[in-house]
Amino acid sequence: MNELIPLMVIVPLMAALLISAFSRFNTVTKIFALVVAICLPIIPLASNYGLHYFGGYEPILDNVTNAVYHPAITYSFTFLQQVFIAMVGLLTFLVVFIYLTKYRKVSGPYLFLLFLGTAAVTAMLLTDDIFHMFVFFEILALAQVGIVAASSINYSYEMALKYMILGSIGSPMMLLGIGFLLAMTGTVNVTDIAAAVHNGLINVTSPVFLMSLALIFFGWLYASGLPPFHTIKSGIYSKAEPHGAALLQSFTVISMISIVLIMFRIYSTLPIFEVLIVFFSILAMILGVSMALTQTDFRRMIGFLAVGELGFIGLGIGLGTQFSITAGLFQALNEIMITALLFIGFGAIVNATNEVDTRKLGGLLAYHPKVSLMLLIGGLAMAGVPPLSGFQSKLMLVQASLSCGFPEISILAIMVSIATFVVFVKTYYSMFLKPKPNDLEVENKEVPRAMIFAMGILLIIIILLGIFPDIVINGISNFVGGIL
Amino acid sequence: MAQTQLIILMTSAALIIIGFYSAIFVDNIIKKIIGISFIEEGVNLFIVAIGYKAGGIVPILMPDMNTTWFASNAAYPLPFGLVLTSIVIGASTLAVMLALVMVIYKKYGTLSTKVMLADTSKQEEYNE
Amino acid sequence: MLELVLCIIMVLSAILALIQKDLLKTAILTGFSGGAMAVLFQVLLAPDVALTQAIVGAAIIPVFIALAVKKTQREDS
Amino acid sequence: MKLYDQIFNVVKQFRKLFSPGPVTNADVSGSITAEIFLIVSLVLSAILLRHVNMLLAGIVTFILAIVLISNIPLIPKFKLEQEDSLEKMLFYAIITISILVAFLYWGGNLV
Repeated sequence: MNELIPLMVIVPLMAALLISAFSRFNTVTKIFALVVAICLPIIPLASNYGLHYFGGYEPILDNVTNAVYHPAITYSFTFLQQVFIAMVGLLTFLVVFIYLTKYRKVSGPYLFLLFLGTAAVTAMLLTDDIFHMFVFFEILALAQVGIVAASSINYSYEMALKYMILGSIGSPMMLLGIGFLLAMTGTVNVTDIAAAVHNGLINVTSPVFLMSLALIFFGWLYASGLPPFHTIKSGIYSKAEPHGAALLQSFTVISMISIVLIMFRIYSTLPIFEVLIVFFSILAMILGVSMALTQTDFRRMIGFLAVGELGFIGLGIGLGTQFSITAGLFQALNEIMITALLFIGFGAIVNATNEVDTRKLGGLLAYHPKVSLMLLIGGLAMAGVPPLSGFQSKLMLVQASLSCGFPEISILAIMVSIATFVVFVKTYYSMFLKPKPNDLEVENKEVPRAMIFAMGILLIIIILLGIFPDIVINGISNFVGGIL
Repeated sequence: MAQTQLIILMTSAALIIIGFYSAIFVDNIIKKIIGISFIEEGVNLFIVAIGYKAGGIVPILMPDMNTTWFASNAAYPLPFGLVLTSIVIGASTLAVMLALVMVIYKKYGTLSTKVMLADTSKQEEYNE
Repeated sequence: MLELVLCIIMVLSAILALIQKDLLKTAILTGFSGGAMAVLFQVLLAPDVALTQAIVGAAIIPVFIALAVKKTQREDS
Repeated sequence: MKLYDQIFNVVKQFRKLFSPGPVTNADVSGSITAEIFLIVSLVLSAILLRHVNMLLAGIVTFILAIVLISNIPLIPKFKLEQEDSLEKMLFYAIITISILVAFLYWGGNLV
């Protein structure tokens, strides 16, 4: 059933176009969006592993040099892609479900943006072609800007414009790096470029190759929101609607790992590559968490926490052994779910009180006990408390850095976990446990059922992965063994 | 004429540097956006210059051409295909940015970046 | 020789566009830069890219900028 | 008593960090935690230099610790540099790309 592989991109893309074209028919749009959203997690689970060549152009074997060339855009679908695409599909389903039940009159353009973003990240994960990835990276940036600008929060347009202006510096730099690689190897297929690098066809110590690393690395920093882009990344999380922010962070995490895996396949022979990744990851952890500690707006605080947690993923990949990369990718999977849970849960609080300042909140435990319990478990999972899934991946990361001979990084990772927990507990205290201020009005006593449902599903997956991590780890470990 | 390629590369470097300069030092938001779009143009020019072949021909295979001669003389067409996509992406990004500027201008009545896109995190929290 | 002239036109019009006080002139000078780039693509053996760039760079982008200037303000103060 | 006064002033300066309104003790304790976390983690990551050179790591860690502790309200300065205005974001982005390119072009083979 390899025909299903391109469908993973085509279905959300076509759905996006159809929804925006026929958004006048409200009920039809709602039903259609829901059906497509249900299909999204099912397609990757039903599909077989394999490769798909667009246009049917099979690889060509050059008899003289015994090298294989890929003339077509290739999609490769393995266990890693399956689990991540299923996860982002599930998240898209939950977000679309929350959106559809929240508003009676749905807006076609907003659903268009959600599906467009999902299609873009799916293509970025699947593709084996570096320029194809760049094109979908730009589409993803446009979709993210649209999701931010569509929210009704103050100053969201300004934040969207800032993100876009920074993006129009970051992505041409990445294109320039791709241009350098193209000039050196004459191809944009990652497998071919990696083969050329590893067979010694191009000089890996030449300044051009190093420059291409620097430029693509800068594009990766922009895509993943590591410093110096951590302020804008947390800003756009805080300016989107909460369910939109839950999807935005999953887009960030997936674009981060898809670009870094491509970079890893090309540049893993250079020692400086791993040094750079570790340096920026440590910087992201320190700056992200220390900024999160001083925030009073809790959406902004979760945004900074999400950026800080990204450092763990980078750390795992930067250490460069099979175990550590597995840990980093598993952490990425966990972070998608946990941060989405936190964004949706705090979104429920915004929905109930219309207030985002922690200093003016308090005593909500009496009003929303279910939400507070789920949020507490989510926060514990983010900080890495057993038996939740965040614990498993962080434990693996600490073990990996110890076995690589970097005990400092282990201590730093544990400290960042503790600081994350402090941030969470501080916010949890001031929102739920502190006595209720007199001027706080709790308007909607009921939290929407869809939000509870979404949080429940995410929570079940978090606990399941925490107890049985081997379901995912073995497959990811095999994948990592393949690219090393 | 390897000189042609050198001139083109220098031009693209100049355009990228103009873009960086305008990103930091130009205050008017529309000019800043135009300046940043010069970065994109410079990169496009660079990628086209990769495919250029001095003394070559346009990479279109006519029926009366010898294939071997064509392969050794035509320019490399893959970068040209990439630039086509990139130009369209750049134009659409520019259009979205200008649209956002128009919306924000209604609120502030000025085009200065220092006023329009200043730090907003302190005002918004307590006054909602 | 042609490419040298075109490159000089491009860089000069880019610099001039950024120092104009009148934003409409900026739009027109951006169009100059885009048009020169289209001819340059033709010189660089890429006629298909040149056609796209001629439409996008010399016509569409200046019109977008001019529209944005019309909706906002013309003077750069 | 000098160090005590300095730390007391730090707590007073935290007030400027927050937007107008009351400053609760949770916020202040969060800021103090951030302050300590920042110093400890920066010093700890400076120790990572020992994989390059042991002596260099010792000197850098020592100097960094002295500089950080003697400048203590660090968080207001850090927060000022990481605010939301476009100018600062663009400035840091362009500084980062310049340093990355220059470092990798001339020193990429040294590591």
